[in-house]
Amino acid sequence: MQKTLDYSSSRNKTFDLIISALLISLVFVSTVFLNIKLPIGGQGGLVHLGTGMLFIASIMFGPKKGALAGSLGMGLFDLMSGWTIWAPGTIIARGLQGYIVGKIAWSKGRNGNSIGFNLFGMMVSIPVMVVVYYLYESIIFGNWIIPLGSIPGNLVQNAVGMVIAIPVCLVLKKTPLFK
Amino acid sequence: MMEKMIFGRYIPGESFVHRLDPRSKLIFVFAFILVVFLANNIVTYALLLAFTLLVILMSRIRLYFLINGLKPIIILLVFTFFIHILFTREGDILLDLGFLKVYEEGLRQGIFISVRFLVLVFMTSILTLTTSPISITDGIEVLLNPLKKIKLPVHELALMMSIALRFIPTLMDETDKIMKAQMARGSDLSAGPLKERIKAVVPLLVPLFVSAFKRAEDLATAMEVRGYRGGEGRTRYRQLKWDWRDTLCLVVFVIMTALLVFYRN
Amino acid sequence: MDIKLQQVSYAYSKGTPFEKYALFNVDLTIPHGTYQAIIGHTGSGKSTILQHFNGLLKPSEGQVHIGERVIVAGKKAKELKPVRQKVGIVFQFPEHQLFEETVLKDIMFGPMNFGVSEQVAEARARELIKLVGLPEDILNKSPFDLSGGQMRRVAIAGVLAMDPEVIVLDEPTAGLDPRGQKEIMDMFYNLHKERGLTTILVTHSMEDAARYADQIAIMHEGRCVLNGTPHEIFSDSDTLEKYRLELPHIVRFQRKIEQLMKKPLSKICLTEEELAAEVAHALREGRDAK
Amino acid sequence: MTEILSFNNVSFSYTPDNPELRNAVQDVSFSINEGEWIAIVGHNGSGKSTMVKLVCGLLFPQDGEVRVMRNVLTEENLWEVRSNIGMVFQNPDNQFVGATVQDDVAFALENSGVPYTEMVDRVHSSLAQVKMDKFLNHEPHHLSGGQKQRVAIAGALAMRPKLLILDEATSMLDPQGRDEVLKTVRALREEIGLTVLSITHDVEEALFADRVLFMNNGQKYAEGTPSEIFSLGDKLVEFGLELPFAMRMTKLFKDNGVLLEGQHMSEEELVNDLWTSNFNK
Ligand SMILES: Nc1ncnc2c1ncn2[C@@H]1O[C@H](COP(=O)(O)OP(=O)(O)OP(=O)(O)O)[C@@H](O)[C@H]1O
Ligand SMILES: Nc1ncnc2c1ncn2[C@@H]1O[C@H](COP(=O)(O)OP(=O)(O)OP(=O)(O)O)[C@@H](O)[C@H]1O
Ligand SMILES: [Mg+2]
Ligand SMILES: [Mg+2]
Repeated sequence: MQKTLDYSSSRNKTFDLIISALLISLVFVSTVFLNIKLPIGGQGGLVHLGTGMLFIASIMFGPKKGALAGSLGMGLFDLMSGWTIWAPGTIIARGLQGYIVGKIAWSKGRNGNSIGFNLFGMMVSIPVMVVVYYLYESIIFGNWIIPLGSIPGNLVQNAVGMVIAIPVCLVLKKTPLFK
Repeated sequence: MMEKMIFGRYIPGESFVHRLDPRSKLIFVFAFILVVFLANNIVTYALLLAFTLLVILMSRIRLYFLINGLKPIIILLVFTFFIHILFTREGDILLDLGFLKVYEEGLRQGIFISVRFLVLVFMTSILTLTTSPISITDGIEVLLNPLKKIKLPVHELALMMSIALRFIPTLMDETDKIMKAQMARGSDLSAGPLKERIKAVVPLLVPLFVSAFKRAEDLATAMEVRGYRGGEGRTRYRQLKWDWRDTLCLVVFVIMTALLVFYRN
Repeated sequence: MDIKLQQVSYAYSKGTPFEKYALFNVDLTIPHGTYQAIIGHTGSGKSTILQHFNGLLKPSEGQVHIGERVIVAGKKAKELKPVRQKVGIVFQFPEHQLFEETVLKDIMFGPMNFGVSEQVAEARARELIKLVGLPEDILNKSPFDLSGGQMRRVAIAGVLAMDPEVIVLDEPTAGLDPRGQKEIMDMFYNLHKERGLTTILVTHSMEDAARYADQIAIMHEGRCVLNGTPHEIFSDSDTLEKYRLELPHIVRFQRKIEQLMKKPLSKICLTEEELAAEVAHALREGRDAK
Repeated sequence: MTEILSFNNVSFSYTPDNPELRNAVQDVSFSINEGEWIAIVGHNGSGKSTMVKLVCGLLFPQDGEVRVMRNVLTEENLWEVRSNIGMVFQNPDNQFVGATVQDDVAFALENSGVPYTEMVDRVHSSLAQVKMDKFLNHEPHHLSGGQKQRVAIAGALAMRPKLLILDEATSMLDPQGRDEVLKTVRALREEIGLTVLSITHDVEEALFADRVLFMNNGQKYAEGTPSEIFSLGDKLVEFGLELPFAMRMTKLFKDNGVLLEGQHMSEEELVNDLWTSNFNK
């Protein structure tokens, strides 16, 4: 299945648009619907798989779509679940995160095929995400201490995301659809 | 689960707030977030609070939904309050327990910041409770239209968002089905030792991803044969209507801002 | 292994404002070795009921017996793995569950989750791929390289590889061409006969229900309103109509012929062969009588 | 008679650089005139969907030409051609673009820049044509499969197409949904004389067509009226299809020694023949 075969450029543009849209839905669905229960961590140990899906989207489809999927997918989650005031922060933090992962994983024509770079990309994105959230929360709380509380949770989420993204991307990369 | 998420937020209705144009609501809420930071004394905070309560009343949203939406945040709110009490050491001492001293300024700060936080959460919630996601998207699209000049693909972003919204229920169903199918094959995300649960992620996410990709191909074909080739020359079926309510709403907002500026220290 | 539902009710999103009952007091017993069909109008609760057969859904009220295991409403059900191994479910469009690199690995996935050794799992895969009508060299291909019909067969092999005693089928042939449909239905029927598998078929096709099933249950608005042999079920077209179902094509045709002959045939025919023989017989009798 | 669509010796391969694999479509020719109902039948993978993609310029043939309204389909006239063709695909979920029923029907109109007031008219009237006008603001996940497909048909009708193509539009539906869709298409044929190209495995569905193309492994195996095609008998079965019910019964009756005159495609004919040959003597 080579999707480029004989398809016009308008078709490819349309396809890009739709893929981005579906990645947004996927990130949203994984955030809302998919949880793993860890023996540790905040919120009763429930960690959602949204971050993992964000990583996968960035690694499979590069920085632009990764950024869109992350910022809009998770932004939408905030909007629809009572965390509305977090949405602007999420849009920036997750957008940057998706962009960084994609940019590094897709640097120099790697197209997400190098596990090392994928890993490196995810690692680099984590502090960025944590810092953006920290800054945003300090504004809405008007305080520098309270937002520290969300850092451990963010780290756990990202760690789980990485643990998930690596094997899933490995398998996906081997399917003929994504060659 | 699915129903809860999708419709738990937007509650259809006919109130004044519901009937506002999404553009005016968006402008209003966005400006409100900025203006909130003007408040710095009792009068101004009281003004904000009163105003927020007025909007809540006018939206005719049952308090139940607002409070319910607040649940995850309540702990943070309490926490914020106490942090301010503990760490601010100015003004008179109101309470002295030896190891803990509560200062007047601390209490004030605690209350102010909590009110600010509460007002922000309520106001943004009202937006999402009274406006469907698709209307929000429409509103944002039209508001961002001027940015087309700097090559921001506003139309594409809006269409993308609307397709994403339309596919959320479909993909939720799909997730549920794949999850069940893999559970029936002995791989379970929700039970068993941690290692097993993490291992169950691959059989779930891979088919989900593949299926989304195939849907994208089908949808691209369908859109293409229905004549879609980018935003140029397209007309709009969804029309937004700006009427007196919206103008009134912005006028009130300007007055409120003026009062805030007037009464702040 | 018998399956028994006693007074089972099920509500989706229980305890939320969106609570919705999809099953009401369902009683259904499926004895070991039966070929049970479940028919009903869209949304009547067929898919909901079948997920109770291996504990994917737990009853909101009532209890489900699966062999020795009892799943009771309100009580925590632990360790459902043995049940899931014994009751295999082929969902609608099962090709959506494929994910492994190769067909072989995907077929081995189920059995290995249930602790079957690699060798045994592989041996089963090699045996089953032939049973579902595919060449053995397909085992090393990626499942995503196959055609829709081939993917369907691989997915079915993946469920059969768990070596279940009960096999539950939710519209297993939707979207296949007529030959593919017939091959798959015949394959399940042969498995049912040769290995004595209890088979539960959820279907919209009255024809398949009439042709293959020993017992047919009708679902209507979340209730199991009727359970009987195909002859019992299809002899009463008024009742079927009440549940917004049709007679199988063959029975409708028999009715037309009976009108023509102005007398009923001696029995209700559920297959085309049966009807042809019966009509021939009746005509011969008629001629002899003259 | 005006020709609407024709294939002239069209071949297409998804893998042109691997000539060992057979072409998905191999040397196919046929033509469709205005007002006809043509059915294409064939087993899974026989190349039916590929032909549809060739008609609307999603793919271009490596050999031969596709003509739509007498013009050879090229990159240049692609969009013009597409505005004359309405399509309904197999999976009801994967072709619903809009957030609600009316938005979806309006999608193609928006694309071709139809002014707002006219859009509203056309959306309402085409939804009325498929009897979905009570569902204007319904969201897709609250509709049944058959309803979604009818909305898809309305979306096509809104563009006033010359040709409506249904690519297995009923194969994922339950019997009721299938009935709804087929009834809708048949009614539209009577009302507005629409030209229809329907692709299906379902032989009973093909019986309603004026002409049937029978595909096998990418080639057109036969073409003719339904009775011509179905008189091929065992060949159909050999190539993955089945005979219509009445024909299977005719054959079985004859095998059992029941007197019958001819071959029958419809139940009515068969019953009549049974009557005249056996009781009316
Ligand atoms: N996840 C869910 N959440 C809420 N309601 C549901 C869910 N799944 C099914 N339902 C509802 O439960 C009822 C029974 O659905 P079910 O899927 O069991 O029907 P079915 O008989 O299998 O239908 P079909 O023939 O269309 O497959 C329907 O009214 C349906 O809308
Ligand atoms: N995107 C693709 N890339 C490569 N091969 C393809 C692609 N799509 C289809 N094929 C192959 O082309 C042939 C014809 O496929 P096509 O989809 O046209 O068949 P069909 O008659 O529509 O089948 P069905 O009844 O299953 O829809 C098949 O052998 C198929 O495997
Ligand atoms: Mg079902
Ligand atoms: Mg096809």
